Amino acid sequence: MIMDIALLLLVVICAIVAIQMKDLLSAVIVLTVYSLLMAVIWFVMDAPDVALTEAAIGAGITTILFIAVLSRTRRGETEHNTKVRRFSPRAGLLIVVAFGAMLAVGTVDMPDFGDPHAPAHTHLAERFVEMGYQETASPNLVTAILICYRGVDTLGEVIVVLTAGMGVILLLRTTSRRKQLTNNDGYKPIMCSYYDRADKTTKVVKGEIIRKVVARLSIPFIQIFGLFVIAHGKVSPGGGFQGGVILATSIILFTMAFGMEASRKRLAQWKTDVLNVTGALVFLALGLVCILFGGKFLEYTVLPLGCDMWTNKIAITVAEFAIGITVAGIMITLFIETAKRDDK
Amino acid sequence: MEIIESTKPIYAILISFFATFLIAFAARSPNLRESWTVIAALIKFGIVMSMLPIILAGKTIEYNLLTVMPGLDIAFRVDAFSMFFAITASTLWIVTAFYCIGYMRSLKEKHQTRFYMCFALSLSAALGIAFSANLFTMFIFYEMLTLVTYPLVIHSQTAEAVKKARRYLVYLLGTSIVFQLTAIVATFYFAGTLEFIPGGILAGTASDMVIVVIFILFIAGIAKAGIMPFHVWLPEAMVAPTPVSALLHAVAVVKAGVFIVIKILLYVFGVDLLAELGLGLALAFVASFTIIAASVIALQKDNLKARLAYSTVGQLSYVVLAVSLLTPAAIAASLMHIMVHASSKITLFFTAGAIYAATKKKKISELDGIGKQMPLTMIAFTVGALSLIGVPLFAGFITKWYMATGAIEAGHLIFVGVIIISSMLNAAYFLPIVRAAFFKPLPEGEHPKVKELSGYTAFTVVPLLITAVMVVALFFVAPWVMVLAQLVVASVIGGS
Amino acid sequence: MIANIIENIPGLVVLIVIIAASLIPLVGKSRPVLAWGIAVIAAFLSFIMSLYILNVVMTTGKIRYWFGNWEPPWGIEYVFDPLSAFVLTLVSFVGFIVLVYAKKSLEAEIDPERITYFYALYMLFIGGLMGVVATGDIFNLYVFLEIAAIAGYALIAVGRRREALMASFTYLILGTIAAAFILIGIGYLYMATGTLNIIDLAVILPEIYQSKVVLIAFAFFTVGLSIKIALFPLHNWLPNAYTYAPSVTSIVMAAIATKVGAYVLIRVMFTVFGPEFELTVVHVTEVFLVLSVVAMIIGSVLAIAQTDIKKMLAYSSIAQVGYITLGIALMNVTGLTGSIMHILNHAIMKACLFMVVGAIVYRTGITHIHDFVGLGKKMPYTMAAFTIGALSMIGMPLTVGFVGKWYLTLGSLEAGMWYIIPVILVSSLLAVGYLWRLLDNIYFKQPENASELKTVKAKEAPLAMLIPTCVLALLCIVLGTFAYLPISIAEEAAKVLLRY
Amino acid sequence: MMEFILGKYNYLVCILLMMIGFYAMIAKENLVKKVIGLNIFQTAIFLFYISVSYMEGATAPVVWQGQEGVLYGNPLPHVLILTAIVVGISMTALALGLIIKIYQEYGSIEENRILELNQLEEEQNLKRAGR
Repeated sequence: MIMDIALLLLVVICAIVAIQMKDLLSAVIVLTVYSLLMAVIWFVMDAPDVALTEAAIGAGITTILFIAVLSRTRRGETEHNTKVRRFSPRAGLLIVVAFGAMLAVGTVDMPDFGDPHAPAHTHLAERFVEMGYQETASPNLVTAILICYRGVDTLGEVIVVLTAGMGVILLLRTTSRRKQLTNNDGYKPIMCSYYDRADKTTKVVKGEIIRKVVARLSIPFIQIFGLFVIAHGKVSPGGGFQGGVILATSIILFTMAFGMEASRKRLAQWKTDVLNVTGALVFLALGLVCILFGGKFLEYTVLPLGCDMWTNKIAITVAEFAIGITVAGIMITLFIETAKRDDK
Repeated sequence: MEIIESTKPIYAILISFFATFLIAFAARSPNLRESWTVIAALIKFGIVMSMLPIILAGKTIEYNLLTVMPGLDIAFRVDAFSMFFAITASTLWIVTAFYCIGYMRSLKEKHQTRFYMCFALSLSAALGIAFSANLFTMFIFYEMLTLVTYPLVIHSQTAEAVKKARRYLVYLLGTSIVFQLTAIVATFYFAGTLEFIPGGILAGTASDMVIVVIFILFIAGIAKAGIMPFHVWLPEAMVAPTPVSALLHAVAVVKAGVFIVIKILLYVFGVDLLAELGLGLALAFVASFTIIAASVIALQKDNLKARLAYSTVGQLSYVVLAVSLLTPAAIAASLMHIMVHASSKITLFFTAGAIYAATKKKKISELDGIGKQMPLTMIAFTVGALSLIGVPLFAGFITKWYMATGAIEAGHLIFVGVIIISSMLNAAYFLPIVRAAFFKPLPEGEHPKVKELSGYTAFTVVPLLITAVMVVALFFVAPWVMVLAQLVVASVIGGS
Repeated sequence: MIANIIENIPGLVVLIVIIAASLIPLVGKSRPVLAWGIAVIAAFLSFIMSLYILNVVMTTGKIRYWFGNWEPPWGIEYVFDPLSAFVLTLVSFVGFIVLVYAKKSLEAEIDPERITYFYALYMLFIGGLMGVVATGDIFNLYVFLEIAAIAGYALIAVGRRREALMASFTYLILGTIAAAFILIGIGYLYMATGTLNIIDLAVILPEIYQSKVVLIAFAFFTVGLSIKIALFPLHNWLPNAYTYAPSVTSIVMAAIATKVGAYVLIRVMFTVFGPEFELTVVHVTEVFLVLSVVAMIIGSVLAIAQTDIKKMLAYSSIAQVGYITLGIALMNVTGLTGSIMHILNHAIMKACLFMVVGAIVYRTGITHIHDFVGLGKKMPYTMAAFTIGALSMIGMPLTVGFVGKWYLTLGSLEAGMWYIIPVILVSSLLAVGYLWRLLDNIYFKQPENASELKTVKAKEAPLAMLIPTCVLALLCIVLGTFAYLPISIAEEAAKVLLRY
Repeated sequence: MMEFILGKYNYLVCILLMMIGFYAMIAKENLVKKVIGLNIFQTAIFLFYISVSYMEGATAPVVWQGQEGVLYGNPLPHVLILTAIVVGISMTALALGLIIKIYQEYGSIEENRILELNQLEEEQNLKRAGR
């Protein structure tokens, strides 16, 4: 209890600091801490799947993307005395207080925190907990719901990621004109991406060897771990999303160590483009095959793969890998598109 | 009453609609284009007249075209009342079609194809109003009439025309959307139907207060009838070419307005309801005020078309005044006046246009001695003016006579006074023109010989002679017209 | 086999669009025209399927499609009642017809290298919206709403001018706030009921109407959705987003994005919480009434003040949204029918108008209304379509715009709120004001200086753009003249929603 | 009162975090700050869902085969939040992509400055058109 409250307090402090820091890079780092603490809290609250995802996505990928963006824009937050003023902070405060007050009013009638008899636990959840394993052959109930009961949600989720990836490609992958801009916010300008330094430097920079060696050594293990997380999604916390992100991380690490060009040589742009949609298409195909065998979309049990148990196991694995492929592809794409150096 | 189902009214409406396309395709060859107009006008007249015997036999023609929404039909019904308006409009279109040729060609106007197209369309709309069997159908054609006359008003496309046309639109569309549509919705809500039924549909459906409000909304919503203070658009619309002013703003559009007012008074509210609530009397006073005020304003106008326009405002209110007296004679007079005023006023407008086409004169003060240059034209003008003043031997006398009778019947002698005063005012603004034209010398330097009957000018003069003859003829055929009027009166006042 | 597929049409109608979207980057990599081909075929099939669904729903009643054959509320289902079938058909139709139009327009407005991904995102946008309409699960609704939203932000951001980026960002921030509010609402509802299925919620909620959790959930749903549909005063994102987006994006956004938002609002208010809730517990209808009225007037007045045609149409959208919410606030069948009819009207009419704008931009590149002088002669058919669209917006009888307004006015009378009528009509009048100025410029105004005329080189829009525009214009008239069919569906939908 | 706070402290902290994130989204001028606010806001909502799913004395919802009588936590909100986290990163990624483009075009990531530039441009355009 005390531990919980202390963690929560820490999270609140992190949030306040993150939005109040003038140095954006520091703010982003604090945000990362915030996300990691959040993951810890969730782990404590018996939500290991979510904690793992938050650690991988919220603290990992998000931070990387933020830093990529800062390196291409600027580090500082500056005040401008401009004629246009859209929104005064005081009005913002007023709205936020009203917003908080409303939410707080709602808490009055809420069941107490942790109450096992709350409606949330007694209606739908009961069947998931009691029958989930029998009906889906997946001991991890989160995966059971994710892939089976609410398979369409998960498909939608894959599509959301795909949409974001395509959106970023649409925005950033052009050869149209770009302006060279100067920074004047008091911080040292960062002329090229942090992640891009490797192929820019010709002489050996201090510590570079270490980076490269560490990367070389760890990348295979990261990848194997990613695949493991995907494949074991149905028995232990983890699954396509988390595993996909971990796979993507290995590529991101490679890029950081060896530079964008080297990375692109190994994994060409068209390959990630194909990866992006492959996962989604496999998932969709899985659903459509069920229709062909006379069932509903995503009704795995109609597939002629032996007993229901095995059919479900195989289908869940396929679905997890499909998710993993798209997530990995998109995360790599997001990273590369945001972190690549501006053409001069 | 026997009902005959027939598509004739639809053909009558559609003929000019189809003519629009023919006119558009014949844009390159003016002669073909104008032939289409004339042919369409003749066919339309033929169809309308072919329905006359049926109506005179006491039957009605009905046709339900389609149901747009539950309760809202596009339906047509031809009865004696519709025929008043339909005959007037379709007859005068033929004459105007010839007149247009003369006027537009002698002035070498631009955009003539558009002009003829919109003209044909506005005739469709006018007949649509005449034949509509319910408020919804009527509203559709009312709006259509506004929209298709808009290009005619803005025709010259000068800054002034654009400004005035926009005001024209705002007045007509604005009042119809804000007031008339509200009234229609309310009628539908309370009465459950929008059908025109002799004797009215609103009686007993809502409280008196609501009915009064609906009444006011209707009257305010039909700006085309030109009742003050919703008359402003009418003089402004005179920026249009004269044929437009003649047929539309003296006949089709404004007559559509008063036609609708009468229709709503008699077929939506019903004579009894109006009498019970005293609404007829109230409207009569508003109309009287309009008559007098418009005549006084007309006196001050030097622009001939402007004077005619204000005269129109006044004359329209005669129709409204007569019907709001709610007695058989007065209602008959009001129906009759639709025809009388149409033929008289179109003659006057034709003259104004003919003078402008031949001499480019617009103002009354420039008309000294014009009778020597254009004697035929000015004789026709005199005929029209005398008719509107109400001199015997001319059609206008008949209506004023019946109107006065009606006022006495209703026991409101004050309206007899209004009629007399306004007749004097009419005389005061028409006769000086006649006097100046015939008895004042021409200004120096002007040649007394203008070729009145040569070239395209002839096309402008002959039609106005024809309408002048009509004005005289109406006086003599009045008894037959009255037969038709009696049919209407009988249906709305239950045989009295 | 065929029977199988037909049985699965309620699911496939959305999925086929998403499948196409996923295929497009593979197939259209080198040749955008292939991407376009796939998109058009998928959108067309989806439209046909939605017509089939509409037909089935109207003849045999509600369709419930269980994904994975998991029975609701445990699994996710698609539910088609008259309203969702109706809106689905509308969305898929507009999605298809805009796609036909898009080919030429995009060639003129988007970098060639971007076109393939533009189509992919376009399909995701449409698919997302269709998913929102189809789904019977409230969290699934959120997911699809976000698919559409994210695709929408990207589609806006690729506009020709740099303002598009900021417009997109502002929209993203506000849209995310809206989505977060909806997510909070879902969380509160789940906490109070333990379920996510809409039908299940509708059963459980009446027992706990008095709970503050439910109340707050409702508040957050309505505020979030009000942002999504740009209800005054939460409309700030809309004008810039519509103005600076590429024409194709403006068309779909204006035509169906806010309409789907309105659909969700209706669904949440009437199906999830139920009309009883609004009438007895929250009395939110008064608030909606006031906001709608203000939106109708302010939107139109601001539209009059604009000189950029896209901005003008955008502000008019804000006014039109007011009509839709007005019908919702009236809480009677007639009013709600009017609201649904206005959704139809606004979708078709706005799509038509924005298509005309796209055609003008394609031929001349101008959007400033003073530059439009002489267009009536140069692009007669396009401008005729514009005129019809404008008449429908004003609400002339025999156009579909009249139908909605008729029902709204009748509904106000039925609700005893006669004072709403003048507002509806004055707002129409203001629409006359801003549209007529435009029509005057197009048809009647004389150029002051012939050399400054920006429309000299203009000519009729290419057929690929003209045909969709004219089809929509014709629909404005056909659906307004033979209004019986759409009205019967809308009325049925309204009755179902109000539980008659 | 104390009891109320003790019973619901977790929800109250969620609300506080939401307020902080929301405030940053609407009141901060810096675009990156807005996106940071967006992240905080969303994560706070996730925390709320997870709090809803929490059950006193339960264990993570992974079935232990062969063991009876284990109380498992409620897995449904976890699934929802998995989805929502992915939606969150998608939104963040797109927002960051937009920020990069905005910086390339405007040279600033301060909202007010950008809006001012827009306005200036608008005025210049009008002047050029002579209106």
